[in-house]
Amino acid sequence: MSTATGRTAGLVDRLYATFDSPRRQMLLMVAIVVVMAVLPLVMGRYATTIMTNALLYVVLALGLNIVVGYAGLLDLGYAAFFAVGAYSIGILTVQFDWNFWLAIPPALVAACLAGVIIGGPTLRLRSDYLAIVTLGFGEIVRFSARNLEITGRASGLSNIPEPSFFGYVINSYVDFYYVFLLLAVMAVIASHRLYHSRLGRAWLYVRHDEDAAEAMGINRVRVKLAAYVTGSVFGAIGGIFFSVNLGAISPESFSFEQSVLILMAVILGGMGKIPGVILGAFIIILGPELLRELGELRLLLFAVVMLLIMLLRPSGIWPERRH
Amino acid sequence: MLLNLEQVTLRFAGNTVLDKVNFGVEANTLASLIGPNGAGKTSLFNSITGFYRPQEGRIEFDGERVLRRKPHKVTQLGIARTFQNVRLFREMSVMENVMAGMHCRTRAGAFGAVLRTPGQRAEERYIAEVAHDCMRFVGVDEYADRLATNLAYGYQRLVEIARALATQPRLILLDEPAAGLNATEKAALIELIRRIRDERGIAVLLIEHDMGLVMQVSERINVLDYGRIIADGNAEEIKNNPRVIEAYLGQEDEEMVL
Amino acid sequence: MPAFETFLQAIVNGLVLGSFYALIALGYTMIFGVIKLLNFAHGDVYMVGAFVGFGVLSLISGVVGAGWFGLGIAILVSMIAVGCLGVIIQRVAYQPMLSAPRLSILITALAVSLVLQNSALSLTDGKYTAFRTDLGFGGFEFGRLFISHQAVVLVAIAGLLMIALELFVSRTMYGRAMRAVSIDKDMCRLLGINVSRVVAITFLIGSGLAAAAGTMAGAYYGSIWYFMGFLIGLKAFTAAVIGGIGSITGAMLGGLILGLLESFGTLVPFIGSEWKDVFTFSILILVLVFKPTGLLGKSEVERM
Amino acid sequence: MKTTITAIATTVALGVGLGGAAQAQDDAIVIGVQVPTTGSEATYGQDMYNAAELAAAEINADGGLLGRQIELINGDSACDPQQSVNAAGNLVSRDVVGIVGGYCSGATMPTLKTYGDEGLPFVITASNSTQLIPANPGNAFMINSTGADQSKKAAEFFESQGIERLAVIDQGDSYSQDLADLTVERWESMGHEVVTRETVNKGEQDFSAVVSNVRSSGAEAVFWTAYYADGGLMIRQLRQGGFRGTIAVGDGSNSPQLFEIAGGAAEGVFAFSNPTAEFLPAAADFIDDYQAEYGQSPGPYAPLNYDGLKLLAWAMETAGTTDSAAVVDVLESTDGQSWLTGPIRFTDENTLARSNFIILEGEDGAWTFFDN
Repeated sequence: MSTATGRTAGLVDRLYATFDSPRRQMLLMVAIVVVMAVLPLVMGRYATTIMTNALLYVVLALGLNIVVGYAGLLDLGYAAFFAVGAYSIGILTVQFDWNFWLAIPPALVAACLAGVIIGGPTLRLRSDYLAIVTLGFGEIVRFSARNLEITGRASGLSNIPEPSFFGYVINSYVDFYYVFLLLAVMAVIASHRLYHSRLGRAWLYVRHDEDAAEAMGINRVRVKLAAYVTGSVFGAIGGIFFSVNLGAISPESFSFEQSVLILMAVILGGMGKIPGVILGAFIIILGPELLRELGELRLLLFAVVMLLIMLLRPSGIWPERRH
Repeated sequence: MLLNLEQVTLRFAGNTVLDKVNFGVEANTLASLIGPNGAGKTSLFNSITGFYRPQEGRIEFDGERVLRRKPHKVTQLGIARTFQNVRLFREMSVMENVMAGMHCRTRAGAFGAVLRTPGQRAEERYIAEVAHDCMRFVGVDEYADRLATNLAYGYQRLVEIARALATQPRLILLDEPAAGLNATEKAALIELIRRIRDERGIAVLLIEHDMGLVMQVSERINVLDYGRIIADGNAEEIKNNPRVIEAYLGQEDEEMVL
Repeated sequence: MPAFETFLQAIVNGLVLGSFYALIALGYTMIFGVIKLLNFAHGDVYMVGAFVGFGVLSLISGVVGAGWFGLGIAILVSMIAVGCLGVIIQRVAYQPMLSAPRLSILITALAVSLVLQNSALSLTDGKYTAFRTDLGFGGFEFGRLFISHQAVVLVAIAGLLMIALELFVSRTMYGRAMRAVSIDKDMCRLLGINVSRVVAITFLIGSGLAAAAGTMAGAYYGSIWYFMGFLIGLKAFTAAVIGGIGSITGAMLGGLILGLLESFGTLVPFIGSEWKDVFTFSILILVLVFKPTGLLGKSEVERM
Repeated sequence: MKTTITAIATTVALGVGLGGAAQAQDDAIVIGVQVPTTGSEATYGQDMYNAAELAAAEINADGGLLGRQIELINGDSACDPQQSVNAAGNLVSRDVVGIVGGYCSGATMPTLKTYGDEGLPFVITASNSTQLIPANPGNAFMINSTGADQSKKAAEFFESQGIERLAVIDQGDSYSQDLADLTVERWESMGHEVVTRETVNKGEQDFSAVVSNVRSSGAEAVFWTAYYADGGLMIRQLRQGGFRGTIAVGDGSNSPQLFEIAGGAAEGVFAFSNPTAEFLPAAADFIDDYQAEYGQSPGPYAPLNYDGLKLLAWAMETAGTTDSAAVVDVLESTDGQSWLTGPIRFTDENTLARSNFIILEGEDGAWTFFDN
């Protein structure tokens, strides 16, 4: 081994040692959140908008991570849940003049229902079939949004009213930055808590060895369904706030490419690891902005990196936990 | 009878693997199932635990129908098992492995986990408590935080037993628990099997090739050959049963010492 | 148009579409047979086939013209070149992953698909490329029923390819080995079958058939672009599932059935053409849920 | 001072480049150009950007605007709503005083809010979906005729051809669906029959089902309201499938590439078009300049974007300031100012007060002028 790699490994180890205790990790997290909270005061509108987008992706990627990273199910239609959340809000607030906050519970219920309807029958099947069924489901949702009157057809829905919070209207880009920062923090906490819970462990058991998990009395279909539905709720929450942030939604925001980008965020950083997934989300959003000249090449670059990661370092770029 | 099988017949693609098997295990006993390789012992385990679906017959556990129940339902009824080729969750800690057993005895879901409700926290404490108790019982508690895959083979087998115990069963099925163990470990295993019954009141049914171990611990032995039960009795009776001797003599390369 | 002619026209349309589905579905099913992998990149292999066929035809059209003869050569060259690409993909991306968890190999397949797709995107700037031929717009006309010459020839070529494949699988050593490998790989190793070579040949043939379909589709429809493999790949997979994944005859049958279903589906009142794809994917989901083995597939023996 | 701190902080926070702003010349007037320079519509977007650049160069060479030089910033919308919002955020944060552009209506839609919040004047040069009208906070001005104008042109044309039974096909996107809906409505109100209304999905190659529906419906003419790429496929398959009636396409299909894809099948096809440079008497010099500068001919929307920039500059010059409110006021009172595409006047809804559509016909692999 060359000294250079030796030194890097040493550095990584030391980094690890520094942030190994839960307490220090907590401190680090708090520090990051504080820095993030101050950022909009010094960033311009553009940078803030991009960061808001990155935070949205953190929420979405953490949700998909529950399905892919924790439960080991490949979901290629995750944007569908993102769409269900966004369209539920759009339909209820624009077509039926509901209050935004009142529309949230039905939106979440719709996402859960969609998760159960699509996941229920297919989670019994081989995992490859699940991947393709979710892909098909994603397309069904997009086509339906494009063809139904209630979803505004291809033009989508516009003039989605800005929500007000106890009289304060959330409408500036800075407001939305904080909304998404809050959502991202909540998503991190929820992911962390789920991971260290009975259900979270059950996901890992089923992912590692379905038969052994079943012999332990774990209902594998039910546990997978729980992962699928939990993931769909994260997606829907992302969609709910996405819709009010943009004020307009259209079917093209929920394409296969969207699902793929979210999946890439999960894989690039490292499936199953919260910091890795966050890192992945930032890479996916900030990367193309930093390397504007890449233009069309950005997806190709991500795809190549994704392939290399799968072949060389399947655990992602965030270092592996060691024991 | 705690576990009762009647006329159980299992076929795979035209081959009869189990042929009208009648078989039972009394509550609170130590029983063994032996037989030459390929006699259908593991198939019988898989049929009891719901992994295979016999075409005919009845399987009852404590008066409840077992046949055609899914594996996790069978475990919930109170039948736990280990696997012939240790199947731990290799990349998870010993503690987490044993906690798996508690899954079917607890109920907190996503809501509880995200909100950390008092009920959920109490349940997590309870799971940890039982897991520690089971690890202590088999003697692996000092490795609680190690990854399962980093443990010596003998300890992995013990972890698997602890995991099965954590499901709080009334019957535990051990599939060749002594395979790959050295003499000291085997002695400890015999001790452990007895303690499972004596201290926990759990009936044990084991499949084993090590006849010494079988004869030492079993109160009742069933012999399976070509998918049929050919003998049933205590150690002494089995040793002298001519059909058993014939079955084993017909078998080359048999490690059994009568 | 009288109802009867509409009906016949739907059959003709369904056959053309079904031939393309069937050729692509064959690759899915064969590859799934030998390495139990859902090759997400297969639709994109079809797309690459179209571009290679286009490139070859552009090169040679000056000499032999862009008629049927030139197209025939383009199809052949594309089949060979893209067949080799399939083998390379298998060797580079899938071979190292065979013992990895299922999820990893599925994601790898997806990554391969995205690499192919986005390479084509970068090379063409995302634009449609016109695929020009001199095949003409002639056809047979019976009242209002219209069957173009191109459609007849393409269905015939697809039929010939499928017959050739059927003969290969049933009559040759490698064909039989392929079937054996899909049943029990370990047993084949014990029997001295070179499994690795059989897998390579399967990718060669599967990808070659997709390339033939791609080139033919390019010539028939007149334009090609980087995303052309996505929808048709998904639909061909549906065809493979309908026929029973793993079954070669099933894939052919499934392709034709799906082609006809789609073509008749739009005749159903109240289901406009905009719902066609929703209809197809619903079929996919229904078949997977209620009859995952499809028409001719065998159920897997549940093993510990 | 504060700017420096902000710049440093931004750079530190996001890494070099994301802050991105190559510091503008101190006294330059910065105008944003929001067009898709990547993605499926990149060709048109680049043409539009070039045209704006040409217009700015002319103004700068003429002594500039309000005595200052114009500097353009590219806000790539990529024809994608999410990306265009990011791009709009970028333009706003780089202190543009106005925006010219807007190609894909779907991508333009959410940016109306971004610019509306800041009250910035936004001259929409190509996007022409009627859906944009109610979403306009008042600061945006559409200098392209809307789908309503085009559908009127289309319906009058079909009627003049003696057609009774019409088939309308769109591609399920905002622009083509809007145009198709408007046309169907108008055609039926004129007492004619829409015999079939079809939608194809982007990315699909096989339109045989649509073709046989069209044939079995007995349609005498087909109106394709979407873009050229799939339009070429559709025309080809309609002819291949034995359809011999009239075919007309909307302005999204007005591209030379339609002929490449459709081949001979595009002969005799009609297109409704915005004023493209070659058919604009006033644009002769523009074509030459464009050709000299970029080595190719300007695309269909280039003149509109050229006019958009000229219009914005004129409004600022007239207002004597770049102050948003003042400029918007001047724009509202635009009265027949004319550059390449004809006199500009706005309705109460800030849309162009006249129809600028012309009719083209495919002949020998190119578009030729057919009628006004």
